[in-house]
Amino acid sequence: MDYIKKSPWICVYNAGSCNGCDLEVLALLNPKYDIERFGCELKASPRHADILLVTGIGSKQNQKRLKLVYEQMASKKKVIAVGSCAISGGPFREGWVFTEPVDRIIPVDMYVPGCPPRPEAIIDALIKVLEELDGDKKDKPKQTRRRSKKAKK
Amino acid sequence: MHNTTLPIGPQHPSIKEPMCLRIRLDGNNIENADLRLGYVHRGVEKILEGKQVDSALYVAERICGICEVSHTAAYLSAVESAMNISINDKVKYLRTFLIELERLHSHLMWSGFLAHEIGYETLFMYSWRERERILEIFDKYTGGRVHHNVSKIGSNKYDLPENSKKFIFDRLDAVAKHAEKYRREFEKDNIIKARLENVGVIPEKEAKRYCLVGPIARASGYKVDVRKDNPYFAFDQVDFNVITRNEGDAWARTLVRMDEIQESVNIIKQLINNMPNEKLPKPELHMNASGEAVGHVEAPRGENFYYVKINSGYLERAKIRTPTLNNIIILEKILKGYELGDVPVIVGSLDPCFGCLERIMVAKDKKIEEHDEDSFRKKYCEIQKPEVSYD
Amino acid sequence: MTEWVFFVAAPFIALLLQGIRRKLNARMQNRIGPPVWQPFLDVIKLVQKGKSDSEGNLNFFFVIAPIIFFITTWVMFLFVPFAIWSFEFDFLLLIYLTILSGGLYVLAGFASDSPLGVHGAMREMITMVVYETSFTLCLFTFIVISGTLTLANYPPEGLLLQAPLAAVILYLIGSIELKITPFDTAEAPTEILEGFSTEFSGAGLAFLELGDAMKFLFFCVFIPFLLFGTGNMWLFALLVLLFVFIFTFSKVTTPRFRVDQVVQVYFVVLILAVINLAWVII
Amino acid sequence: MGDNLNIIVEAIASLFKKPYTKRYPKEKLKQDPRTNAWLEYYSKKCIGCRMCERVCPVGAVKFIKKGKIEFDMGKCIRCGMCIDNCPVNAIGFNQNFERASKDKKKFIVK
Ligand code: SF4
Ligand code: SF4
Ligand code: SF4
Ligand code: SF4
Ligand code: SF4
Ligand code: SF4
Ligand code: SF4
Ligand code: SF4
Repeated sequence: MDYIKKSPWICVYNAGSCNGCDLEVLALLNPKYDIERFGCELKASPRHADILLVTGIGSKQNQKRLKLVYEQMASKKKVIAVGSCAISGGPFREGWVFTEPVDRIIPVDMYVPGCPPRPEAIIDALIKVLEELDGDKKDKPKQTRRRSKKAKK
Repeated sequence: MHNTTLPIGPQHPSIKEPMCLRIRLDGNNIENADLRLGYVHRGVEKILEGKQVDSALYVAERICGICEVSHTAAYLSAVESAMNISINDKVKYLRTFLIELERLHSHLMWSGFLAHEIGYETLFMYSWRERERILEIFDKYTGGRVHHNVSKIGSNKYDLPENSKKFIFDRLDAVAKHAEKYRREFEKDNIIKARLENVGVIPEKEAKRYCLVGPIARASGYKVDVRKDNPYFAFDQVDFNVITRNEGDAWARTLVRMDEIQESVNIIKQLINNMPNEKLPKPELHMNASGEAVGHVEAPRGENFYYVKINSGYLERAKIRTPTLNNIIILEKILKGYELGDVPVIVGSLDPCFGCLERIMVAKDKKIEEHDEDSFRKKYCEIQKPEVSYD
Repeated sequence: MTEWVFFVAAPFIALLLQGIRRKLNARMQNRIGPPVWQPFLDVIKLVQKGKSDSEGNLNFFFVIAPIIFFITTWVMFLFVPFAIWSFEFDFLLLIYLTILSGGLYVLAGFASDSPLGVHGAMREMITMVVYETSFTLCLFTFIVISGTLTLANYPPEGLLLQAPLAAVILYLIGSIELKITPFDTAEAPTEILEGFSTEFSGAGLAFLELGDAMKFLFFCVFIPFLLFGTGNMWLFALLVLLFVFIFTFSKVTTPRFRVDQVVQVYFVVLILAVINLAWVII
Repeated sequence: MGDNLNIIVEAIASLFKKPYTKRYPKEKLKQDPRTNAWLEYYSKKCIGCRMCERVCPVGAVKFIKKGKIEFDMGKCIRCGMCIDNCPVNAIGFNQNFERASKDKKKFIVK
């Protein structure tokens, strides 16, 4: 039994968004949506967090920091890309600052489309990502196999 | 005690967006502050260039998720005066209605943030609950909680939904009632006063010298408000006061914003009561228009200014000057001499948000990187962009 | 027998109280809040969690400080409210232990070697000087009144009537020890992230959380124990719950002071403690 | 003191009130008809005028041929320009927002 399912602590990283998505993530805390009823807590330090919510385009300036934040999180971690910006660059895709979407910087486990996604949609994504945790165990042997193949090469 | 340099941000709970504030501390006192920005730079002006005017509206809206209506409104007033389009009263009223709703949601959100910054979780929760009520109105009218996508050049996509007057008034009354309570809490509570009073003082002279705008200027006794000075849309047809205070500290900024909530509620009520009975013009694409103009509106944080140049239906240049850009400059100056514990209060009371602000990215810190324009261009502007596709 | 049951169950009771506290907190903020057993799940999850890819500082104190912190807080229940293991001068040992638990915060902060952690520790140190002194003075008052240095001999009817001022002092000391607003400056998440716990993750964080919960329970037990005694067990349990409510309520309805203001407040407390002691002696 | 009891009173009162929270996954929230959550494309109606591709501010529309257009909802910003400018109403919005997915390809509406 994975207890992350019961107490997922989240951490938000704004990698160059318009605030829309950040506000909707923060709106999860307010009495209307209150994700604390799932045991979620918004943590300031990435070392405490289990789930990283990334918003924004992941611009050049942010990439190093974003990787650092991801690395600081202790293992069994999940990343959710929130909003069109984080999925594909959204409206800022044509700008010269956008180089690659967030999932090329750090591995992303769940995408929430929308600009911004409604808080309910983010809760939905959270639930889906937690459901996936059980599936992870089955995947594990595959990963080791892949790694050993690489080692042979 | 020894000197320490404390990095605040870019990922920090008291600042809703990434900025990096490096604070040199002498013991607990701030000796120097150094602001590094550029974390949410997205090159918006460049993206706007070459866009079709009708479509560009939606990108302009996404410059910011907090005062998105101000951005669309400023963009629209610039574009409409460039193309000589006159809008009817109904559209004016509806836009004014949105602008004021946005001021409500922004100020409520902000008061929650300030409360959170001084450790007052409950007030944060209550303020955000009230903000939810405003978002419900937005949701009902536009279908979007944050980005609304209802404005069109020369028109508006939707009329108010039928029988929504009671729905809106109920929520406004609740918000006004609660906001008044929280205002009194900010005004009277001793601990809040101990935290906010005489912190981050900006005298009126400084406010004028630094060209501050919005509630921050008004809290220093400098009466600037585009709504009164240069009425746009329906602001010449409604009755409201410009709120000013003379203290110039974080506490005055709080109270100015809390008072503006009541004013906004009044304005919205007047607007709904006097809503003209005209028909909305049918929106159309503007493929041949040309022109050049400026537009400005009073966003929740101050004057938002747009310059656009349109060439046969496409934007040739758009220049945006947003309130935070004016207001943030004073931050480093007023931080000096206060304590570390005051940083969130001072930063918070200026209400900076960088969505719109960040349009140039030159990191000035010597140790990290230094760019003149050429090397900057070489490093950041000639990135080979990979083609993004899913397959 | 009861003593031992209580001692062994103390961590569980502490976590349950945290759950109740969070639930109350949420309900006062007009929302549903987590289930009451949420802290248990949190702790289990933290223990389950693996390592992070970029480990922070891994020096000896960083690993050991949270564990000692937890053990210290647990050992305090050996003496209060039921003396399991009683000897001469155990009152003094208790004072020492509470101060040690504060000191371990500081150690944890310095060991984490991040400027935020260090700053949190520094704040804790500044305030500790003042409040631990007044706490010690306050306890000396009780020692003087009861005339005993052994907790087992502590009068079961409590000493509120002899030293009413101590109630105020103990409450204020309790709220700063437990990092309850308005005095939670050392942990202020908006100023210095999470203070000294910023760099911890996994099991270390779990021990810090557990220790915090234990400390909370300890003060909720200790204050009624000193003031009202354990004469009537039902009344005592009720008083413990009352203190849980009071502390939660204080957290809900107050913002936080700045460091210098906290120190000012606790100077007043220090003076009160001195007056209290002097009054009792004279 | 009398004036700043507001929060205390409200906190105590909230203890006995029903929480403001909507228990989302359990009780489905009713979406407003104006909510823009997901695009629908009725390929039979489409006349292939390419207007949608032209007006989309973010380039989320990929016109392949008449009756075969891909709308990439991972790029789309729900602005509604394509819907407003389609001459035959071949595109529309629905209110289904529960679309989070691990697979980006699921975001392409055909
Ligand atoms: S997806 Fe939309 S709302 Fe979210 S950050 Fe991007 S532009 Fe803003
Ligand atoms: S501010 Fe200058 S550099 Fe930045 S996007 Fe606009 S034009 Fe380009
Ligand atoms: S636009 Fe800038 S330079 Fe010109 S008056 Fe205003 S603040 Fe001063
Ligand atoms: S260079 Fe740009 S930011 Fe600086 S004053 Fe001129 S317009 Fe403003
Ligand atoms: S000042 Fe700029 S970033 Fe801040 S809310 Fe307004 S538009 Fe957004
Ligand atoms: S060189 Fe770079 S910064 Fe300058 S206008 Fe071009 S894209 Fe913008
Ligand atoms: S809704 Fe807007 S962004 Fe989405 S496909 Fe249509 S035009 Fe493009
Ligand atoms: S605008 Fe409508 S009719 Fe024209 S191609 Fe697009 S979907 Fe088809």
